Amino acid sequence: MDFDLTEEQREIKRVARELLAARSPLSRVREAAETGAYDQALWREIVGLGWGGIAVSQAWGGQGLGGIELVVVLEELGFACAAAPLLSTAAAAAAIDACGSDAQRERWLPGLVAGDLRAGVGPAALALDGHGADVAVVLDGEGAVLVAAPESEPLETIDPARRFAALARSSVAGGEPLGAGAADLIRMSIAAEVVGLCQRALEMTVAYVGERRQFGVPVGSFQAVAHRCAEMLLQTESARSAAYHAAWAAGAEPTRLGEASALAAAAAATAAREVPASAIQAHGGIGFTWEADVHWLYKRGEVDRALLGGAGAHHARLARAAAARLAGGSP
Amino acid sequence: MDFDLTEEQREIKRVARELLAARSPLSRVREAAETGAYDQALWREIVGLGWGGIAVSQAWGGQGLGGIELVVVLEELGFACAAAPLLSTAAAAAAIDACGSDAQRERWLPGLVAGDLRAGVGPAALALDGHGADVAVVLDGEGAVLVAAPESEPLETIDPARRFAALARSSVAGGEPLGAGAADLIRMSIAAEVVGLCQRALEMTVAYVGERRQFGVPVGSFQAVAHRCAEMLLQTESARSAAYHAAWAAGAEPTRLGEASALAAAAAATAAREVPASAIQAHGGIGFTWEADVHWLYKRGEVDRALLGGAGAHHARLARAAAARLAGGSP
Amino acid sequence: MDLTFSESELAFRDDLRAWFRAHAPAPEPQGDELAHFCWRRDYQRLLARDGWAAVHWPARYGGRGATLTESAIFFVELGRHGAPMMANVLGLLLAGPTIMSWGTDAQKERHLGPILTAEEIWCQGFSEPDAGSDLASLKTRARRERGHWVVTGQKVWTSGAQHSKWCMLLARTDPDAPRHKGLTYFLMDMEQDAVDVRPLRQITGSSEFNELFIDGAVISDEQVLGGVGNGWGVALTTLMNERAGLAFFLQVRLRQLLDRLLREAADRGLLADQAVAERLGELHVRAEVLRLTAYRGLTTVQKYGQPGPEGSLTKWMWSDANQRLTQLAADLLGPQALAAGGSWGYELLRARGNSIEGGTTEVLKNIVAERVLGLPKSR
Amino acid sequence: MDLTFSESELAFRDDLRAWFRAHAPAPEPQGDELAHFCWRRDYQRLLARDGWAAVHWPARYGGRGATLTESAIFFVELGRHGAPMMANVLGLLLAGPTIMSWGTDAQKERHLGPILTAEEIWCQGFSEPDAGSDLASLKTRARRERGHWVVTGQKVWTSGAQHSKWCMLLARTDPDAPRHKGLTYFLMDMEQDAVDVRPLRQITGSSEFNELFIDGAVISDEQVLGGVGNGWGVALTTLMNERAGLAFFLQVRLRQLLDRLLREAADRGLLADQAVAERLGELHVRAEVLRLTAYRGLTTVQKYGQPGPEGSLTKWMWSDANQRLTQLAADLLGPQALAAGGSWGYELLRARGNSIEGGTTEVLKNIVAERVLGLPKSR
Repeated sequence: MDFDLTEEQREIKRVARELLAARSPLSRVREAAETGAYDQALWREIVGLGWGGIAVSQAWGGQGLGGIELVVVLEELGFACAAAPLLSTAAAAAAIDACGSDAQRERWLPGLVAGDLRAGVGPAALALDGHGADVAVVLDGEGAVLVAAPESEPLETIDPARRFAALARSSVAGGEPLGAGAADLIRMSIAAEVVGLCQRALEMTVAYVGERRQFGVPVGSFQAVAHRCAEMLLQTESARSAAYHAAWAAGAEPTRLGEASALAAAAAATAAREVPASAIQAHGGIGFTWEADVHWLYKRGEVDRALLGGAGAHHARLARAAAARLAGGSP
Repeated sequence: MDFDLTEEQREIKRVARELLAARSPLSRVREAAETGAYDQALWREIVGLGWGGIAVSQAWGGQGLGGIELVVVLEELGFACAAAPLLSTAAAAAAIDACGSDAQRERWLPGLVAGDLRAGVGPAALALDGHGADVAVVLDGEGAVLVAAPESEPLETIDPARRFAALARSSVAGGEPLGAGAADLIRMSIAAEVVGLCQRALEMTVAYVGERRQFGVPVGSFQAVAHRCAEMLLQTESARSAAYHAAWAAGAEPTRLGEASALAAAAAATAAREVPASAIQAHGGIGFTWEADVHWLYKRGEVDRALLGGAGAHHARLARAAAARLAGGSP
Repeated sequence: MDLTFSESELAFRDDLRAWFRAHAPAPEPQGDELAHFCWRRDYQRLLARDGWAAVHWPARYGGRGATLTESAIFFVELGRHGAPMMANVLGLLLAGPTIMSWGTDAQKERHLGPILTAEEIWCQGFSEPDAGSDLASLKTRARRERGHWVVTGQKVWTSGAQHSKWCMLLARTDPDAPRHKGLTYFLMDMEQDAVDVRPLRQITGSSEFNELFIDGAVISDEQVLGGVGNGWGVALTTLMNERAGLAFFLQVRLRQLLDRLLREAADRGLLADQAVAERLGELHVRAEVLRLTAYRGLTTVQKYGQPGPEGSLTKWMWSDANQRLTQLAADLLGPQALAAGGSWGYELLRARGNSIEGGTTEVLKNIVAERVLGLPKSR
Repeated sequence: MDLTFSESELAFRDDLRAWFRAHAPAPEPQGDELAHFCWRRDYQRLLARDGWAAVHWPARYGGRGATLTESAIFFVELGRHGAPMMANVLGLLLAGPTIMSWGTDAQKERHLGPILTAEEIWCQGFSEPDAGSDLASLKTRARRERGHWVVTGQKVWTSGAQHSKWCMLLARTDPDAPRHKGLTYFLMDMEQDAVDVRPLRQITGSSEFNELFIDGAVISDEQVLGGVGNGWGVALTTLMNERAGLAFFLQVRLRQLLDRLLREAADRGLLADQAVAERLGELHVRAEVLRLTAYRGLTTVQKYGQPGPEGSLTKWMWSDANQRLTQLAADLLGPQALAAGGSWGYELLRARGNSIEGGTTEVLKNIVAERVLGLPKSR
């Protein structure tokens, strides 16, 4: 029993944190949002580091690492709230590697890992990076479908630092089923980004309320604010426990990934909304301004929640699965 | 537009408050709970004041007052958390008067008002004062059924200051339907008791946290405690707005009583749980003791919530009614 | 207790409804801020022409001497008919009544007319960057120079400043006086170079609010309201002024948004899902309880001259409900509710400000605890 | 990251499971308090006989020198097999380890054995009526008289005192020293007339806790633990002692209760209702997240020697989840869950104490804010 990152995983996390802090401060995110385009220099650098293929077998050009390394990198992507198509690329690649056929792997993985091909992920109506994608892994109920070159309409969302599309139903109907594991890996990846978003919201808030003074004292010394921060920590750590657990299951206990991923999705969908909303509230009027940059976290959180399909469906699925297991007599 | 009690109604409230404060302090409630019997002296006094027939026509021995007076008296019953079968008697009598046939009125009302007959109210599985009752008004979905001398099993609940019974299905099946208005009046009556319970929980808490000191200051000066009290007020006033509105509709706009009563039930079911639970929490360890008497409010609140049928069903009913109205084109 | 309107209130409402039916507002312009402002200003002019812009003002100033209930009816109907809030809402609700209370005859003569007709828009210069909820600590200075007042300082959260001719400005005229003393209330002309209005972009992308940089703005003695050094008292009049009407407007807007969500959810067949029905119903209860509580508050003010406990709760109820409603829409309607430029996406983001603007929920809870419940001042 | 148990952990668990299967606990006695205590005491004796009562104690004192993970496994399996928490839990988890840390050889020799076998039950005399969370302000006095210590004062929330032979007593020996100084940690014999145990009845009707009125109790020098005036340091050892195991017991009990509710809801066909399924699933997520977070905390303590942020959260998560769970049962099961003497009704009431006992949720949030997040001390 060891519920902790290895030294190598910590190192990956540290490198990602530092690189993204240097190359993708929130001012860059804002710039990307205002221009409506990803930060291409950042993306080239990320491709160069091989993060898109972090969980892809070396045979297909990936780094041959596992779900935990994928989650760690995506958590840092979320922490930076970076404007780059990493979530879609890395999640799609991991899903194709784990659940695709050899033909599919050969067709898509080397190009995705090298940054030559572009992937979309998400429900058909809200496919992250789905417009003009070479391939999309489309969430459909509890399963996922691989769609080559989907027809799509671009979709601008309240999170202008990312690109979305609505995929044509006809395209999706013609896709190749990948099995439930693919959907699980994608939800786990989104949940990982949410953990990072929430961590960032928490850290920005703690820093702000420790410094900002009203009525002659730091606002963080007001119990209502302090308790709000404690609740943000609780939500963030809850989402983290569930996301790391799913990452472990992805590698070590694939039969448990389905529930683990639903758990991670449910915890993340809750935190994705509440933690950034709390960050805005704790910042007061400042938090409601464009320049304060807290809102990028809220916007991404709300859209990630939608990508995950909300919390309710996962809750219901988990309850029914647990009841079925109990009826089956297993403990 | 005048959303306020009349001077006469205020006077009724004042009298009820004073009488119950004198005759039924919480120490008496505790005594009744410990002996498992109602306070008969109190009940005789209440009967003498005619509260059981407050909303019953004078023709049947009642006071000929309306829903508002009924709500006002039951609110005070809740405030005192009194151990007397007033809620069942007054609610059943009001329901029979409003929705019964003349034969039913003649058969039951004079006896109920005089305290010679006993009434049960509630769902069949949890009928307040249903054991040995001469007549019961049984909530059944959105309707209500009048059952003479129901067969029953006594049921002890977590609220030992009141008596309950499970009524035999066969008895209820043989009952006479009273129409939806009867159920609405009964839920409105329960909601009124809840408003009083919550008001008491709030006042006890405010008094306690203003006095009790920790770390050298009154605990009410901690923002977490102060904000909890503010939330208790919000819930209490919400339940009160909805209950008074239902009381007004009962007299002035009977066609609106169905929704008004569902609204009152939903707001009361929420407050009935949250406000007394908050009172215990704000009292700290003391609040968890038998002697502190806060728990009587929580116990009655949870059981009242069950009598009301919880909050969820009312929420769903209200949403569907609102959607249907919108589909019908009315504003 | 009588929750129906009186004959005269019904007559007032019927007249108003007839007027609104005859003057259906143009569709709300999307995106373009100036177009949006013009839409609001033009509609106010129409209201003013027929005596509806400030129903709560006395008839001699162009109002109708409406009661509080009638005033509430006005805002309910305004919202219900999809009409825009008046462009000069701060002039009508705050500046006008404050001038009526404290102004000289000349000031009343000069200002009230153009407020009513939206000829001159007003903004409120109270808040400062370092004095959020703590007005007594504000720093903007007004110095006496050659027979005028010369003002230097910074204001923030000034809504509508870019369109305003006048600003209700609170500034410190005596730096040596204790905090609440030494403040003066000025009517500052915004049309001078020394006043720099910089839009404060919000998370929605639009700029309802501004920062005001004031560097040597000149104000004459005629533009002092209520006397030098008396600013705190005059400001209280502004702060205490009747905003209950606004609460009715917001409450109706909430109801309309909820009705829209109910319709869209029903159209998609979502109400068959018990979880969806319960969540929508929970919001319906919040909206109804808010409406009822607002009317209770109105009765209390009308009968007893001051708000009861319920008066402190409606802003908090509204912001909470509106935030939940817009989030529920995101959950139920999916991508459509998250689209940029769509109204649900805008409402979702805009709602985050509800619990901050006009008193944060935390401050409101403090106020409820201290002033309504009488708890010791919280630490 | 490896969330499976190691070979040796699995072997430990399998041995333990075999033992529990061979020693199925008698059904839990209902209602009668003394019978309930005897049930717990007898089961502890059985555990002790076979070396399972204190797996975390060193082998030389009758334990197994178990790792933290093994200790967690012990509590998980204890809960899972429906076995009672050991009657002498405070002796095993708190008094024993504190005596091991600070005691003389004679004290260890005297006390550890009877703790293990439940021959002598222990209680904890820290809390006082006027010093809730503020231990440094406690008032119970121990005076030197004729070669003994004579103690006078009052303690509260003393669980199990009615069954206890010994009390971990914190008392002030030097009233002139600053608050944290001048305290001494005593092992007080409860069997003397000067110690009056009065049961404190709880809202459930039962009396887990007591008040302790101490009026001239005599304590010898041999019963001072860790030296006169050193009580604060010794008490910290008690307070800091490993209670993580207990968290696993509580977490398993929560899981069991939830599984029971899931079964009963499924039996009634309630899971077809989406609103019910969502509410149950929300609790499932809380229970699972608690379990995972507890294991994360265990890893942190094992690897870094001190708890990480997640360690501060589990008690709070548990109390919140348990309160919601018992309320959900009341909503779903109706009258059955509200019956007096029924287990759901008891759990519903008992759960109200969860957010108060062992640190109120408010105090836990303060601790998280100050010690984990480093925010300024809250006001």
